[in-house]
Amino acid sequence: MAVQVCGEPFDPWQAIQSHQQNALGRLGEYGATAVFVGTMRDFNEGAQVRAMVLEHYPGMTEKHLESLCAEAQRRWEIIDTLVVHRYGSVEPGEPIVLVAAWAGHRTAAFDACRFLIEELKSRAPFWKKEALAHGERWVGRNSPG
Amino acid sequence: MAVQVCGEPFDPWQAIQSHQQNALGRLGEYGATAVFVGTMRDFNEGAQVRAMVLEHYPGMTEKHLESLCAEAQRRWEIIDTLVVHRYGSVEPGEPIVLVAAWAGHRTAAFDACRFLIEELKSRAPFWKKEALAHGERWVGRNSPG
Amino acid sequence: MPITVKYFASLREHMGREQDLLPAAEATTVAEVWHRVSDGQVLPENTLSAVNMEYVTATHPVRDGDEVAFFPPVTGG
Amino acid sequence: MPITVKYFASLREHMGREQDLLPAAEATTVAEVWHRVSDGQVLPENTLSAVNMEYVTATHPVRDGDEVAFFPPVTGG
Repeated sequence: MAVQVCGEPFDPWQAIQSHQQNALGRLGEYGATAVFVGTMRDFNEGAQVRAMVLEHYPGMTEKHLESLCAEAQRRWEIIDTLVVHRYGSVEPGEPIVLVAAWAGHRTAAFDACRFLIEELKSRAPFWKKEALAHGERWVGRNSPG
Repeated sequence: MAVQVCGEPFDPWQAIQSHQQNALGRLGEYGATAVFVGTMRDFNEGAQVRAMVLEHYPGMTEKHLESLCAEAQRRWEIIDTLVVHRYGSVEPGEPIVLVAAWAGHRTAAFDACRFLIEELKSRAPFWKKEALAHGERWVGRNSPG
Repeated sequence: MPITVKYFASLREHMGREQDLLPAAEATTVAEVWHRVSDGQVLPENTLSAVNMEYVTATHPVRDGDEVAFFPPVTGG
Repeated sequence: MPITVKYFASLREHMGREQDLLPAAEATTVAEVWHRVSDGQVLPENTLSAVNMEYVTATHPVRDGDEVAFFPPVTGG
Protein backbone atom coordinates (compact mmCIF):
# COMPACT_ATOMS: atom_id res chain seq x y z
CA MET A 1 0.00 0.00 0.00
CA ALA A 2 1.73 3.16 -1.19
CA VAL A 3 0.67 6.78 -1.56
CA GLN A 4 2.81 9.34 -3.36
CA VAL A 5 2.05 13.03 -3.77
CA CYS A 6 4.57 14.51 -6.16
CA GLY A 7 5.41 17.98 -7.43
CA GLU A 8 7.08 16.84 -10.67
CA PRO A 9 5.72 15.04 -13.74
CA PHE A 10 5.56 11.27 -13.26
CA ASP A 11 5.21 8.31 -15.59
CA PRO A 12 2.29 6.20 -14.31
CA TRP A 13 3.38 3.05 -16.18
CA GLN A 14 6.89 3.23 -14.74
CA ALA A 15 5.41 3.84 -11.29
CA ILE A 16 3.40 0.61 -11.63
CA GLN A 17 6.39 -1.40 -12.84
CA SER A 18 8.54 -0.07 -10.05
CA HIS A 19 5.87 -0.81 -7.43
CA GLN A 20 5.44 -4.34 -8.77
CA GLN A 21 9.18 -4.97 -8.62
CA ASN A 22 9.88 -3.41 -5.25
CA ALA A 23 6.79 -3.51 -3.10
CA LEU A 24 4.62 -6.41 -4.18
CA GLY A 25 5.03 -9.96 -2.90
CA ARG A 26 5.85 -12.94 -5.02
CA LEU A 27 5.03 -13.01 -8.72
CA GLY A 28 2.21 -15.46 -9.26
CA GLU A 29 0.28 -14.31 -6.20
CA TYR A 30 -1.89 -11.74 -7.96
CA GLY A 31 -3.94 -12.50 -11.03
CA ALA A 32 -5.60 -9.15 -11.60
CA THR A 33 -4.41 -5.56 -11.82
CA ALA A 34 -6.87 -2.72 -12.42
CA VAL A 35 -5.49 0.74 -13.15
CA PHE A 36 -6.93 4.17 -13.71
CA VAL A 37 -4.89 7.12 -14.98
CA GLY A 38 -6.32 10.63 -15.13
CA THR A 39 -4.56 12.91 -17.60
CA MET A 40 -4.85 16.66 -18.01
CA ARG A 41 -7.06 17.53 -20.97
CA ASP A 42 -6.59 20.68 -23.02
CA PHE A 43 -10.33 21.32 -23.01
CA ASN A 44 -12.71 21.64 -20.06
CA GLU A 45 -16.20 23.07 -19.61
CA GLY A 46 -16.27 24.80 -22.98
CA ALA A 47 -12.81 26.38 -22.98
CA GLN A 48 -9.28 25.64 -24.14
CA VAL A 49 -7.03 25.14 -21.13
CA ARG A 50 -3.37 26.17 -21.48
CA ALA A 51 -2.10 24.93 -18.15
CA MET A 52 -3.19 24.20 -14.62
CA VAL A 53 -1.98 24.61 -11.07
CA LEU A 54 -2.94 21.90 -8.61
CA GLU A 55 -2.94 23.01 -4.99
CA HIS A 56 -3.11 20.52 -2.13
CA TYR A 57 -3.05 20.38 1.66
CA PRO A 58 0.32 18.84 2.56
CA GLY A 59 -0.13 16.31 5.31
CA MET A 60 -3.89 15.98 5.09
CA THR A 61 -3.69 14.87 1.45
CA GLU A 62 -1.39 11.94 2.23
CA LYS A 63 -3.36 11.04 5.36
CA HIS A 64 -6.64 11.07 3.48
CA LEU A 65 -5.32 8.96 0.59
CA GLU A 66 -3.83 6.44 3.02
CA SER A 67 -7.15 6.11 4.81
CA LEU A 68 -8.88 5.48 1.46
CA CYS A 69 -6.41 2.70 0.66
CA ALA A 70 -6.93 1.17 4.09
CA GLU A 71 -10.70 1.25 3.59
CA ALA A 72 -10.34 -0.44 0.18
CA GLN A 73 -8.25 -3.17 1.81
CA ARG A 74 -11.01 -3.73 4.37
CA ARG A 75 -13.83 -3.79 1.83
CA TRP A 76 -12.34 -5.97 -0.93
CA GLU A 77 -10.04 -8.96 -1.15
CA ILE A 78 -7.13 -7.07 -2.60
CA ILE A 79 -3.41 -7.61 -2.20
CA ASP A 80 -2.12 -4.08 -2.64
CA THR A 81 -2.91 -0.56 -3.87
CA LEU A 82 -0.90 2.32 -5.28
CA VAL A 83 -2.01 5.95 -5.52
CA VAL A 84 0.13 8.68 -7.10
CA HIS A 85 -1.14 12.27 -7.45
CA ARG A 86 0.52 15.36 -8.93
CA TYR A 87 0.49 18.84 -7.51
CA GLY A 88 1.96 22.10 -8.79
CA SER A 89 2.04 23.26 -12.43
CA VAL A 90 0.63 20.74 -14.89
CA GLU A 91 0.61 20.87 -18.70
CA PRO A 92 -2.03 19.31 -20.98
CA GLY A 93 -1.25 15.66 -21.67
CA GLU A 94 0.51 15.13 -18.34
CA PRO A 95 -0.80 12.52 -15.91
CA ILE A 96 -2.52 13.90 -12.82
CA VAL A 97 -3.48 10.78 -10.95
CA LEU A 98 -2.75 7.06 -10.94
CA VAL A 99 -4.78 4.53 -8.97
CA ALA A 100 -3.94 0.81 -9.12
CA ALA A 101 -5.28 -2.23 -7.28
CA TRP A 102 -3.83 -5.76 -7.29
CA ALA A 103 -5.99 -8.76 -6.39
CA GLY A 104 -6.36 -12.47 -6.90
CA HIS A 105 -9.44 -11.93 -9.05
CA ARG A 106 -10.68 -9.21 -11.37
CA THR A 107 -13.89 -8.10 -9.67
CA ALA A 108 -12.12 -7.08 -6.47
CA ALA A 109 -9.40 -5.30 -8.45
CA PHE A 110 -11.91 -3.35 -10.59
CA ASP A 111 -14.19 -2.46 -7.68
CA ALA A 112 -11.36 -1.27 -5.43
CA CYS A 113 -9.81 0.78 -8.24
CA ARG A 114 -13.14 2.43 -9.03
CA PHE A 115 -13.83 3.10 -5.35
CA LEU A 116 -10.42 4.74 -4.89
CA ILE A 117 -10.75 7.17 -7.79
CA GLU A 118 -14.35 8.10 -6.96
CA GLU A 119 -13.53 8.74 -3.30
CA LEU A 120 -10.33 10.57 -4.19
CA LYS A 121 -12.20 12.88 -6.56
CA SER A 122 -14.95 13.63 -4.08
CA ARG A 123 -12.90 14.06 -0.88
CA ALA A 124 -9.10 14.30 -1.28
CA PRO A 125 -7.92 17.88 -0.64
CA PHE A 126 -6.74 19.04 -4.07
CA TRP A 127 -7.87 22.12 -6.00
CA LYS A 128 -7.42 22.92 -9.68
CA LYS A 129 -6.87 26.39 -11.11
CA GLU A 130 -6.96 26.52 -14.89
CA ALA A 131 -5.09 29.00 -17.11
CA LEU A 132 -7.27 29.83 -20.13
CA ALA A 133 -6.46 31.91 -23.21
CA HIS A 134 -7.49 34.97 -21.20
CA GLY A 135 -7.20 34.74 -17.44
CA GLU A 136 -7.52 32.01 -14.86
CA ARG A 137 -10.32 30.22 -13.07
CA TRP A 138 -10.71 27.86 -10.15
CA VAL A 139 -12.52 24.67 -11.12
CA GLY A 140 -15.73 24.83 -9.09
CA ARG A 141 -16.37 21.13 -8.78
CA ASN A 142 -15.51 17.84 -10.43
CA SER A 143 -17.79 16.48 -13.13
CA PRO A 144 -19.68 13.33 -12.11
CA GLY A 145 -17.54 11.18 -14.39
CA MET B 1 -8.02 0.43 -31.89
CA ALA B 2 -5.40 -2.31 -31.81
CA VAL B 3 -5.50 -6.04 -31.16
CA GLN B 4 -2.34 -8.10 -30.67
CA VAL B 5 -2.15 -11.85 -30.13
CA CYS B 6 1.42 -12.73 -29.25
CA GLY B 7 3.36 -15.94 -28.68
CA GLU B 8 6.11 -14.37 -26.55
CA PRO B 9 6.04 -12.70 -23.10
CA PHE B 10 4.99 -9.06 -23.29
CA ASP B 11 5.26 -6.09 -20.94
CA PRO B 12 1.76 -4.60 -20.61
CA TRP B 13 3.00 -1.23 -19.33
CA GLN B 14 5.40 -0.84 -22.24
CA ALA B 15 2.62 -1.86 -24.62
CA ILE B 16 0.47 0.97 -23.25
CA GLN B 17 3.25 3.53 -23.50
CA SER B 18 4.05 2.48 -27.02
CA HIS B 19 0.39 2.61 -28.05
CA GLN B 20 0.01 6.08 -26.52
CA GLN B 21 3.06 7.35 -28.37
CA ASN B 22 2.38 5.79 -31.73
CA ALA B 23 -1.32 5.23 -32.21
CA LEU B 24 -3.21 7.74 -30.10
CA GLY B 25 -4.08 11.23 -31.27
CA ARG B 26 -2.92 14.42 -29.63
CA LEU B 27 -1.93 14.52 -25.99
CA GLY B 28 -4.57 16.43 -24.10
CA GLU B 29 -7.46 14.82 -25.95
CA TYR B 30 -8.06 12.00 -23.48
CA GLY B 31 -8.52 12.51 -19.78
CA ALA B 32 -9.10 8.94 -18.65
CA THR B 33 -7.31 5.63 -19.18
CA ALA B 34 -8.66 2.43 -17.63
CA VAL B 35 -6.51 -0.69 -17.78
CA PHE B 36 -6.87 -4.30 -16.77
CA VAL B 37 -3.99 -6.77 -16.73
CA GLY B 38 -4.53 -10.46 -16.08
CA THR B 39 -1.45 -12.29 -14.83
CA MET B 40 -0.83 -16.01 -14.50
CA ARG B 41 -1.21 -17.14 -10.89
CA ASP B 42 0.72 -20.06 -9.45
CA PHE B 43 -2.42 -21.35 -7.74
CA ASN B 44 -5.81 -22.23 -9.27
CA GLU B 45 -8.77 -24.29 -8.11
CA GLY B 46 -6.97 -25.83 -5.17
CA ALA B 47 -3.67 -26.78 -6.85
CA GLN B 48 -0.19 -25.35 -7.42
CA VAL B 49 0.26 -24.60 -11.10
CA ARG B 50 3.78 -24.92 -12.54
CA ALA B 51 3.11 -23.64 -16.02
CA MET B 52 0.39 -23.28 -18.61
CA VAL B 53 -0.14 -23.61 -22.32
CA LEU B 54 -2.62 -21.23 -23.94
CA GLU B 55 -4.10 -22.51 -27.18
CA HIS B 56 -6.02 -20.22 -29.52
CA TYR B 57 -7.76 -20.25 -32.87
CA PRO B 58 -5.54 -18.17 -35.18
CA GLY B 59 -7.67 -15.89 -37.28
CA MET B 60 -10.87 -16.24 -35.33
CA THR B 61 -9.22 -14.92 -32.15
CA GLU B 62 -8.13 -11.67 -33.77
CA LYS B 63 -11.43 -11.30 -35.59
CA HIS B 64 -13.40 -11.83 -32.40
CA LEU B 65 -11.29 -9.37 -30.37
CA GLU B 66 -11.59 -6.74 -33.09
CA SER B 67 -15.35 -7.10 -33.12
CA LEU B 68 -15.41 -6.64 -29.31
CA CYS B 69 -13.39 -3.42 -29.64
CA ALA B 70 -15.72 -2.16 -32.35
CA GLU B 71 -18.72 -2.90 -30.16
CA ALA B 72 -17.14 -1.01 -27.24
CA GLN B 73 -16.57 1.98 -29.54
CA ARG B 74 -20.25 1.92 -30.48
CA ARG B 75 -21.53 1.59 -26.92
CA TRP B 76 -19.34 4.11 -25.07
CA GLU B 77 -17.79 7.48 -25.82
CA ILE B 78 -14.25 6.22 -25.98
CA ILE B 79 -11.31 7.41 -28.05
CA ASP B 80 -9.35 4.18 -28.41
CA THR B 81 -8.84 0.64 -27.12
CA LEU B 82 -5.92 -1.77 -26.93
CA VAL B 83 -6.11 -5.53 -26.37
CA VAL B 84 -3.04 -7.77 -26.09
CA HIS B 85 -3.33 -11.50 -25.36
CA ARG B 86 -0.66 -14.17 -24.96
CA TYR B 87 -0.73 -17.66 -26.36
CA GLY B 88 1.74 -20.55 -26.06
CA SER B 89 3.73 -21.50 -22.93
CA VAL B 90 3.18 -19.16 -19.99
CA GLU B 91 4.98 -19.13 -16.61
CA PRO B 92 3.48 -17.98 -13.30
CA GLY B 93 3.81 -14.21 -12.90
CA GLU B 94 3.68 -13.53 -16.63
CA PRO B 95 0.95 -11.29 -18.06
CA ILE B 96 -1.73 -13.11 -20.04
CA VAL B 97 -4.00 -10.30 -21.11
CA LEU B 98 -4.03 -6.51 -21.28
CA VAL B 99 -7.16 -4.48 -21.97
CA ALA B 100 -7.04 -0.67 -22.07
CA ALA B 101 -9.60 2.01 -22.93
CA TRP B 102 -8.97 5.73 -23.43
CA ALA B 103 -11.79 8.24 -23.09
CA GLY B 104 -12.55 11.85 -22.29
CA HIS B 105 -14.12 10.86 -18.98
CA ARG B 106 -13.61 8.06 -16.49
CA THR B 107 -16.99 6.33 -16.54
CA ALA B 108 -16.77 5.50 -20.24
CA ALA B 109 -13.16 4.32 -19.83
CA PHE B 110 -13.99 2.05 -16.87
CA ASP B 111 -17.17 0.63 -18.40
CA ALA B 112 -15.55 -0.12 -21.77
CA CYS B 113 -12.53 -1.74 -20.10
CA ARG B 114 -14.75 -3.93 -17.93
CA PHE B 115 -16.94 -4.87 -20.90
CA LEU B 116 -13.91 -5.89 -22.96
CA ILE B 117 -12.40 -8.20 -20.35
CA GLU B 118 -15.74 -9.81 -19.45
CA GLU B 119 -16.62 -10.45 -23.10
CA LEU B 120 -13.12 -11.64 -23.88
CA LYS B 121 -13.21 -14.15 -21.03
CA SER B 122 -16.62 -15.49 -21.97
CA ARG B 123 -16.27 -15.69 -25.77
CA ALA B 124 -12.75 -15.22 -27.20
CA PRO B 125 -11.36 -18.56 -28.47
CA PHE B 126 -8.54 -19.33 -26.05
CA TRP B 127 -8.05 -22.48 -23.96
CA LYS B 128 -5.80 -23.01 -20.94
CA LYS B 129 -4.03 -26.24 -20.11
CA GLU B 130 -2.32 -26.22 -16.70
CA ALA B 131 0.76 -28.21 -15.73
CA LEU B 132 0.43 -29.29 -12.09
CA ALA B 133 2.95 -31.04 -9.83
CA HIS B 134 1.68 -34.34 -11.27
CA GLY B 135 0.13 -34.24 -14.70
CA GLU B 136 -1.84 -31.73 -16.71
CA ARG B 137 -5.43 -30.55 -16.92
CA TRP B 138 -7.55 -28.43 -19.21
CA VAL B 139 -9.25 -25.58 -17.37
CA GLY B 140 -12.93 -26.41 -17.68
CA ARG B 141 -14.31 -22.92 -17.50
CA ASN B 142 -13.40 -19.45 -16.30
CA SER B 143 -14.36 -18.39 -12.79
CA PRO B 144 -17.04 -15.68 -12.67
CA GLY B 145 -14.49 -13.10 -11.58
CA MET C 1 -13.69 -26.64 -52.72
CA PRO C 2 -13.59 -29.00 -49.71
CA ILE C 3 -14.95 -28.11 -46.29
CA THR C 4 -12.23 -27.66 -43.64
CA VAL C 5 -13.14 -28.90 -40.16
CA LYS C 6 -10.96 -27.81 -37.22
CA TYR C 7 -10.79 -29.01 -33.61
CA PHE C 8 -9.28 -27.21 -30.61
CA ALA C 9 -8.07 -27.95 -27.09
CA SER C 10 -9.62 -30.99 -25.37
CA LEU C 11 -11.78 -31.71 -28.40
CA ARG C 12 -8.68 -31.81 -30.62
CA GLU C 13 -7.17 -34.36 -28.21
CA HIS C 14 -10.43 -36.31 -28.16
CA MET C 15 -10.48 -36.46 -31.95
CA GLY C 16 -6.77 -37.31 -32.14
CA ARG C 17 -6.23 -34.81 -34.97
CA GLU C 18 -6.31 -31.07 -35.68
CA GLN C 19 -8.52 -31.02 -38.71
CA ASP C 20 -10.34 -32.89 -41.44
CA LEU C 21 -11.07 -32.03 -45.03
CA LEU C 22 -14.51 -33.08 -46.22
CA PRO C 23 -15.04 -33.38 -49.95
CA ALA C 24 -17.25 -30.76 -51.53
CA ALA C 25 -20.85 -31.71 -50.91
CA GLU C 26 -24.40 -30.59 -51.22
CA ALA C 27 -25.39 -27.77 -48.88
CA THR C 28 -25.42 -29.14 -45.32
CA THR C 29 -25.41 -28.00 -41.68
CA VAL C 30 -22.96 -27.85 -38.77
CA ALA C 31 -24.72 -30.81 -37.14
CA GLU C 32 -24.35 -32.84 -40.31
CA VAL C 33 -20.65 -31.95 -40.58
CA TRP C 34 -20.12 -33.24 -37.03
CA HIS C 35 -22.00 -36.42 -37.86
CA ARG C 36 -19.70 -37.05 -40.83
CA VAL C 37 -16.36 -36.37 -39.09
CA SER C 38 -17.21 -38.23 -35.87
CA ASP C 39 -18.74 -41.41 -37.30
CA GLY C 40 -21.97 -40.56 -35.59
CA GLN C 41 -20.65 -39.75 -32.08
CA VAL C 42 -22.78 -37.45 -29.96
CA LEU C 43 -21.32 -33.92 -29.88
CA PRO C 44 -19.82 -33.48 -26.37
CA GLU C 45 -21.98 -31.29 -24.15
CA ASN C 46 -21.15 -27.56 -24.17
CA THR C 47 -19.20 -27.85 -27.42
CA LEU C 48 -19.12 -24.57 -29.35
CA SER C 49 -19.08 -24.29 -33.10
CA ALA C 50 -18.05 -21.66 -35.62
CA VAL C 51 -18.39 -21.29 -39.37
CA ASN C 52 -15.85 -19.07 -41.09
CA MET C 53 -14.71 -17.85 -37.64
CA GLU C 54 -18.13 -16.70 -36.44
CA TYR C 55 -20.04 -18.45 -33.67
CA VAL C 56 -23.05 -20.40 -34.98
CA THR C 57 -25.54 -22.98 -33.76
CA ALA C 58 -25.79 -26.59 -34.96
CA THR C 59 -28.47 -25.82 -37.53
CA HIS C 60 -26.33 -23.22 -39.32
CA PRO C 61 -25.82 -23.97 -43.06
CA VAL C 62 -22.39 -25.03 -44.31
CA ARG C 63 -21.35 -24.52 -47.94
CA ASP C 64 -18.43 -25.76 -50.04
CA GLY C 65 -15.19 -24.03 -49.07
CA ASP C 66 -16.41 -23.11 -45.57
CA GLU C 67 -14.23 -23.52 -42.47
CA VAL C 68 -16.10 -25.23 -39.64
CA ALA C 69 -14.67 -25.41 -36.10
CA PHE C 70 -15.62 -27.33 -32.94
CA PHE C 71 -14.21 -26.51 -29.52
CA PRO C 72 -14.92 -26.67 -25.76
CA PRO C 73 -15.92 -23.65 -23.62
CA VAL C 74 -13.28 -20.92 -23.86
CA THR C 75 -10.97 -20.08 -20.94
CA GLY C 76 -8.92 -17.09 -22.05
CA GLY C 77 -8.09 -13.88 -20.26
CA MET D 1 -0.10 26.46 22.21
CA PRO D 2 -1.84 28.66 19.62
CA ILE D 3 -4.47 27.39 17.20
CA THR D 4 -3.25 27.32 13.57
CA VAL D 5 -5.90 28.22 10.98
CA LYS D 6 -5.17 27.41 7.32
CA TYR D 7 -6.93 28.48 4.10
CA PHE D 8 -6.68 26.84 0.68
CA ALA D 9 -7.39 27.64 -2.96
CA SER D 10 -10.09 30.27 -3.63
CA LEU D 11 -10.68 30.71 0.09
CA ARG D 12 -6.98 31.49 0.60
CA GLU D 13 -7.25 34.13 -2.11
CA HIS D 14 -10.46 35.48 -0.53
CA MET D 15 -8.75 35.79 2.85
CA GLY D 16 -5.61 37.28 1.33
CA ARG D 17 -3.38 35.04 3.46
CA GLU D 18 -2.44 31.38 3.94
CA GLN D 19 -2.94 31.08 7.65
CA ASP D 20 -3.59 32.71 11.00
CA LEU D 21 -2.39 31.90 14.47
CA LEU D 22 -5.01 32.34 17.15
CA PRO D 23 -3.79 32.75 20.72
CA ALA D 24 -4.47 29.85 23.04
CA ALA D 25 -8.05 30.07 24.22
CA GLU D 26 -10.75 28.31 26.09
CA ALA D 27 -12.20 25.26 24.36
CA THR D 28 -14.15 26.45 21.31
CA THR D 29 -15.65 25.19 18.01
CA VAL D 30 -14.85 25.34 14.31
CA ALA D 31 -17.68 27.87 13.80
CA GLU D 32 -16.24 30.07 16.53
CA VAL D 33 -12.74 29.88 15.00
CA TRP D 34 -14.16 31.06 11.66
CA HIS D 35 -15.98 33.90 13.40
CA ARG D 36 -12.73 35.08 15.01
CA VAL D 37 -10.52 34.93 11.89
CA SER D 38 -13.08 36.45 9.51
CA ASP D 39 -14.31 39.38 11.61
CA GLY D 40 -17.77 37.86 11.58
CA GLN D 41 -18.11 37.16 7.81
CA VAL D 42 -20.55 34.43 6.81
CA LEU D 43 -18.67 31.22 5.92
CA PRO D 44 -18.94 30.90 2.10
CA GLU D 45 -21.45 28.26 1.05
CA ASN D 46 -20.04 24.74 0.52
CA THR D 47 -16.88 25.52 2.50
CA LEU D 48 -15.33 22.39 4.01
CA SER D 49 -13.49 22.30 7.30
CA ALA D 50 -10.94 20.02 8.93
CA VAL D 51 -9.42 19.76 12.39
CA ASN D 52 -6.02 18.10 12.60
CA MET D 53 -6.42 16.96 8.98
CA GLU D 54 -9.74 15.16 9.46
CA TYR D 55 -13.00 16.41 7.98
CA VAL D 56 -15.35 17.83 10.64
CA THR D 57 -18.55 19.87 10.84
CA ALA D 58 -18.84 23.42 12.18
CA THR D 59 -19.83 22.29 15.67
CA HIS D 60 -16.68 20.20 16.12
CA PRO D 61 -14.64 21.21 19.21
CA VAL D 62 -11.25 22.93 18.78
CA ARG D 63 -8.57 22.78 21.46
CA ASP D 64 -5.30 24.62 22.02
CA GLY D 65 -2.64 23.48 19.59
CA ASP D 66 -5.15 22.19 17.03
CA GLU D 67 -4.78 22.83 13.29
CA VAL D 68 -8.03 24.05 11.74
CA ALA D 69 -8.47 24.34 7.95
CA PHE D 70 -11.11 25.91 5.70
CA PHE D 71 -11.33 25.20 1.98
CA PRO D 72 -13.73 25.07 -1.00
CA PRO D 73 -15.05 21.83 -2.57
CA VAL D 74 -12.15 19.66 -3.73
CA THR D 75 -11.36 19.11 -7.42
CA GLY D 76 -8.53 16.60 -7.52
CA GLY D 77 -8.06 13.50 -9.64
